[in-house]
Amino acid sequence: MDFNFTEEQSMLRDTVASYLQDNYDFDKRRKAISSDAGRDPAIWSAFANELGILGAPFSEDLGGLGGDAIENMIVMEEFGKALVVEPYLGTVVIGGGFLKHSGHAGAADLIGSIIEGKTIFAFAYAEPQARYTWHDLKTTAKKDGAGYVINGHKAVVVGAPWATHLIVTARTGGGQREESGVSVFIVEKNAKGVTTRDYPTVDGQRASEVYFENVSVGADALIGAEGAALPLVNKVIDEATAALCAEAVGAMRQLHTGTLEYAKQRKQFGTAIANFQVLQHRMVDMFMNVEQSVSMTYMATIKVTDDAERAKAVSAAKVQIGKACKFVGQNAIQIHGGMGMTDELAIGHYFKRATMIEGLFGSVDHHLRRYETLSFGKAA
Amino acid sequence: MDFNFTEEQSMLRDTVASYLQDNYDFDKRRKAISSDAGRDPAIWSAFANELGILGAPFSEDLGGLGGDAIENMIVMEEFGKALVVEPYLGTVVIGGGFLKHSGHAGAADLIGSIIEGKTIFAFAYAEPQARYTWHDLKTTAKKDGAGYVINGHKAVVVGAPWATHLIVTARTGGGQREESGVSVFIVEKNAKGVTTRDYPTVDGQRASEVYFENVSVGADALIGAEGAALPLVNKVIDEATAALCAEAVGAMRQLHTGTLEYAKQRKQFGTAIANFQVLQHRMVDMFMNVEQSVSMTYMATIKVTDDAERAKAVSAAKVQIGKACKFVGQNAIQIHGGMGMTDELAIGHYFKRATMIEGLFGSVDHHLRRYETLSFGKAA
Amino acid sequence: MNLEFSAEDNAFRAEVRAFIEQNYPEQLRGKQDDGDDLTKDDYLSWHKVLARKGWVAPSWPQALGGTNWTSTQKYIWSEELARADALPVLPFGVVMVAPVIYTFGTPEQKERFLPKIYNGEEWWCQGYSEPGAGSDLASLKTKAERITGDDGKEYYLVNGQKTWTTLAQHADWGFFLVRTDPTAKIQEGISFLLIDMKSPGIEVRRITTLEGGHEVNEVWLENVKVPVENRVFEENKGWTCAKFLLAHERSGIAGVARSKRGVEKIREMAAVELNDDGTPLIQDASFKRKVAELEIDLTALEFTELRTLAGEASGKGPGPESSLLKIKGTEIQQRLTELALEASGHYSSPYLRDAGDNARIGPDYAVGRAGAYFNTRKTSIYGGSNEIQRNIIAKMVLGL
Amino acid sequence: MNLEFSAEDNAFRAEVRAFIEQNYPEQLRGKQDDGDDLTKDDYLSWHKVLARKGWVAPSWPQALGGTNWTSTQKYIWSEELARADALPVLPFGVVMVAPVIYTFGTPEQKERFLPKIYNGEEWWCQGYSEPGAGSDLASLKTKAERITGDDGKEYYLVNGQKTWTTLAQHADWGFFLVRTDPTAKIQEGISFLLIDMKSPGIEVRRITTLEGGHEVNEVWLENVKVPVENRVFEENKGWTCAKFLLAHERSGIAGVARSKRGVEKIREMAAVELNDDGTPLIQDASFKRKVAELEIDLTALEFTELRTLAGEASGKGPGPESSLLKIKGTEIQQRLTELALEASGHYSSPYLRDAGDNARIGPDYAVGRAGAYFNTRKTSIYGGSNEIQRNIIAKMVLGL
Repeated sequence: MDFNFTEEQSMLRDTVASYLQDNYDFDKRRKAISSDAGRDPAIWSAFANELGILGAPFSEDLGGLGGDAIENMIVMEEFGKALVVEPYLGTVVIGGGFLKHSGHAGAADLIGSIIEGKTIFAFAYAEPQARYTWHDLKTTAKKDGAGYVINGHKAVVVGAPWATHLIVTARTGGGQREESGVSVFIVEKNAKGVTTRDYPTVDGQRASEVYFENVSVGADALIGAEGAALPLVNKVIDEATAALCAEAVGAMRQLHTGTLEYAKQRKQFGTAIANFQVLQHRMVDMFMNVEQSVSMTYMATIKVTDDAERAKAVSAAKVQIGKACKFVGQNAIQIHGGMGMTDELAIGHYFKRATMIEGLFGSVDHHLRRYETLSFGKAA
Repeated sequence: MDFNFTEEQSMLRDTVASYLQDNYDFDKRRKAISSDAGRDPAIWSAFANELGILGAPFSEDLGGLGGDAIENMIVMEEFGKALVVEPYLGTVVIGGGFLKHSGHAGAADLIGSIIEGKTIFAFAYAEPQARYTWHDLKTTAKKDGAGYVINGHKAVVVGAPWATHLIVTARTGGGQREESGVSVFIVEKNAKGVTTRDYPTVDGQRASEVYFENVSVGADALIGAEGAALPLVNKVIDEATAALCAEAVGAMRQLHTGTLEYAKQRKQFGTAIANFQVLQHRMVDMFMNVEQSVSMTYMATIKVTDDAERAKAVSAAKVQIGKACKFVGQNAIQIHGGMGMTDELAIGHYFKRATMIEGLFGSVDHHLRRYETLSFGKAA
Repeated sequence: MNLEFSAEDNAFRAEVRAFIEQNYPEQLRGKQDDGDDLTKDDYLSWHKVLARKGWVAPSWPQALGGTNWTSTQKYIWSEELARADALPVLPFGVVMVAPVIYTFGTPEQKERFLPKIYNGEEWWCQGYSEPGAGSDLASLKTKAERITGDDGKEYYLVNGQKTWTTLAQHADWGFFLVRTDPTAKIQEGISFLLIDMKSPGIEVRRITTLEGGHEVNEVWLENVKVPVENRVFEENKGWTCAKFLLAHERSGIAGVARSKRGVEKIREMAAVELNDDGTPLIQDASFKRKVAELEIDLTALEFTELRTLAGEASGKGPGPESSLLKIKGTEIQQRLTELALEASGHYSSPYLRDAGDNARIGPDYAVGRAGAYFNTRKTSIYGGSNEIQRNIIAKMVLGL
Repeated sequence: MNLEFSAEDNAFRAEVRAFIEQNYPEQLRGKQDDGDDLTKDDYLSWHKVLARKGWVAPSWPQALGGTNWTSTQKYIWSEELARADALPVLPFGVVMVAPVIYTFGTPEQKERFLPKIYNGEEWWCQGYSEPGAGSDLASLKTKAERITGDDGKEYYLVNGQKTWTTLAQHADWGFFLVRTDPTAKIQEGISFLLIDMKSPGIEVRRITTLEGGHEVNEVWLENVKVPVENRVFEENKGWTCAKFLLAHERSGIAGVARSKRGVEKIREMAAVELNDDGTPLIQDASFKRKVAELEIDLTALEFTELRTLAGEASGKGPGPESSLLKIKGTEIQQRLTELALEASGHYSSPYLRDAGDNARIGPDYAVGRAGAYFNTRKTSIYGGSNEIQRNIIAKMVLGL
């Protein structure tokens, strides 16, 4: 057993951290998210060209850094610390994940384009009627000659306003909640028949409702096996969830240290509020939540590459992270008092992101249920 | 709406409280429960003859004080404060309850005998295979001429070693978990074929496993309708549960005030531990738990006489009381530190009783499930 | 002990319910549902309906416009308001400053201010909190010096800063705690002033809260001249008014009626939102359990409040026990918003505040749930944080 | 990062598992299952088996009998002990006093004491806590004065009282913290003495705990003469030994392996105990949820412990982070006993402690569950209460 980072991994962490410190402070982020675009494309460009981190989890033959889930974890934790809204999760982790695992003929080219910062993916998986069952799909892809015609409505597609390509789950067969019949497609966002309704999200991201109306795609749009792609979808979402846990760890570290700092300087009743034992113990409990979350994120990241252990490990981690996001977030606000309630301080923005992470890719209850099925079997 | 006690009710409380203070302190109780008998029959005698409280919930025609559930609540709360092990719950609340509600021909005589302190009941309802479903019964009562023959094994019959009479649930028809076919019988404990295995319980009571082997009883042993007594059983157990909540309130008050007193005098790091803010807030949370429990006990006691509201009210109260028993009990021990772990101090004995009350007549989970069925309907 | 409502009570409930149904302003509803900021006119539309009916200030002395309702009727009134999702009347005028004025004020003050509070002609805000003071109210620094004006009249010259001033952007008047004797002990030397918000030297600056709303403000006061006759009660005795105000209107602090309605709304939304397996979320064992536990805790709170009210009715003043109501009440309010957020699923995320009715994304019940969750975090902070409330119980009730 | 066990590790696991299976004393099992008090011989039977095998003191220096296992092997060892429900070796001799003796002791002390600790010939107890001191260890009052005996030798004359002394009723020797300089500051002036428990003037008084067991004692010392050569390390420097001992053997403080076995047991009992509807309790949504949450929390604790061990291996000492392991470890142990008690239903109630195997009432899995629950409350109290552990983290880790 070994919990140490390699030298390359430590360097990756330092590179990302120091770049963000210099180029992505709270004010710069605020400016980026309140701009029309909702982000700062120059940052993405720097990720590709200056830092080279968009290749972190790709093999060296493909032009990547030769890493994997651990490298995603490292990048995402730093992004969590800086509340980065850039579409690394959708593009590198999810888009890259589908390309890596699917053996798609165009994978090498598209990965190359991801690494260069040219291709940006958004993952259109959720639907209005569905909750956290990834195969609850009304979107259809009907065979049409060699290609397919896609129709449907995808909900809250994070990063879609910025995407060049969408990854879309759709039914090529089966009923609305059947496990079989699920296929995955790459669709260019400017394809005919794709329309979007864009909006900001409460945590400073941008998302879209995406509508597909008779969108024709070629046979090469299919990634993974036709009608049998659910295992692939689950695998990539598990990888994304592990990466999201790392982002949460980064955000929670800031929530915790920000609260410590505030409590040490904020005076009430003639003394720093950090001297009140009740708040001290609360901050200890926050600390323990963060540490346990770090442990579970390591655990899930190590196991996510092992298909036998992946699902249970990721669900366990997401349960821990979901609970911790709530506890650490709520108490960060509480200890900040009125100041925590303002839009002006960073702390509230970390809280909002942590809150949204609670539900993303499945709530605590969803992952507990999934964990139970894996640990106890289906109920009689 | 009105939450005041009548003058008679206040007097009843004062009478019981002052008698117990003078005659049932912790050392006297310890002597009683560690005696062979496990109780002090002179106390019971005094309840009947000096205090007259065994008639508290019976009408004046029957020789009682004309009270009802509120009077039981008052007595039981005081019993909880003094950790009284005398069989008021089994005899007056449960035995008396069955007699009052059943219209049994011998009810007046038996109630008279309860009031005089001569008849003591124990309630044989639980069975080894069953949890908190009162109609999960393997004990059978077969029609035999005018009477019945009873066979079966009743589990953990609290107060059985002291009882003159048992109230026994048994099947006169139906399958093991059917709602119909449940009947209730009064069986003299010295009836032929009744054997018991007596033992102490962890909370200072005495109980028995009770075995019925071809026990013949007359037709007059039946209380309530043959084969249709489940509603009666549920009603009496709800009344008993409300009374038990009151006992829990009494015990929790002592756990709370005992902890306050201890914390004020116990010094550590040069100061009374009551000065540590973390312990102060813990004791505040204990206080709030006690107050919420008082409220719910009032609520359930008022509503227990209303058959439309009874079940939901009692289950809600038992949920609150079960959770509060755990929180208040555990923290009383924690704040007492090592001293709380000793058999020598009263606090541990209150904790043990409170812990057993958590599970008696149904755990928190059981009552939540029952509450849910009543509030949300059966799950699809 | 009994819990019965009398026939009169039930008739009163029917009357109240019908009145609200027939008179509640339609345009308010939509904005409330979206979680958008309300305008001044939005608030006042309902206030004025109630004023015309004579129900805007039930607790005032009858001679001044109070309704002389029994405590059971007041209880029914608050239940019916909640049931109808009707806005409560804003408290700053009617519930807060008015009782101080009619209890401690001069005849001139009563005549000048009370009718306009009643009719909604003048909007009030509360100038209590200061930056850096938080829950430690008495440490306030805003100072008021006595001066003689050019007109020969006596004034206070007020300088300082208040914060968390709710809806001050709409206010005509504010009631302020200011320090008139800087040498006195911390709770002494404070006076209670009524200040015209249009006075020169007053600046109201928006504070945007977490969820994007404009509910609170900073109020800066620079050489604001306040006529001495706008002081209520004696100079340096303002803390008496402040304490009176804190203790005065505690009923409703638990928010039971609103939270009961909140539980209903959760049940409504969870009956429509589908779970992972396509069945209604409310049938999910875990979600249902959370709602059931919340209902039970709310029942406990309700009966604790009823016991407190009964105690008050029989002469015991609202004591520090009300801290329990505040703690438990706000915890429940927060849990309600947590459950609503959880139930909203993906559609908790779109941010379309103040974008109007056409900008809704996702099901109606999910709109604004995240904002409500973020905003409701304040309830355990304001009015004395829940930690302060526990300190109060520890000290005043447990003698620690 | 990786979590793989090597082939050698797996072979070691197999060897350990087989050894325990073949050598664990049968008569211990029954008593453990009933929750009865164990006799001295019960404890020693297993200790002696391990001593003969050479596995009784894995962490000692190899020259003295240690096994030189890697930290992974130690981890496997503790997992396998837990898996087999085997008693751990009592810590007082092997894990606590022995490292102090071989680190700070004289050659004579090492020779005199270590072999008998290893072989189980001498039983040790720990004389640390005092009445009124609790978690505030350094405030101890037991005093030791230097005297010259009638035999002309130097002695300490020890007077005072210790409490919560675990299994002192069996002890041949005790290690005691005593105050040798009453004028020094609180953590100074303390010495570390080895005291023969058969010395005149020592009285061991039983403390019966909540669940009825005899595990702890008071130890009264009245004019107990202790030869000066039984002091370890310098006079007045005993706190150094105490701190060393506290920090020394932190691995296992989280009790992960035992708790994993505890979860298995809960799952086993809940597969047999039937729920209200006659299905196994483990299928109850709420019970299953509690077990699942416990498993997940235990996994988090396990990986936090592994991270800590990794940190230690790479040179970081076991720091105040171990307080986290203590807090979370004991919370989980307590939750396990809560769930076992809950699963036991009616049959949690019979009290048949020490009544022998024939006195069982109800299903085997319910026997002793209430006692275990009551007894396990101690884990958040002893070894520095969990409140003290939070104070330590606040101060040492968070800098508060």
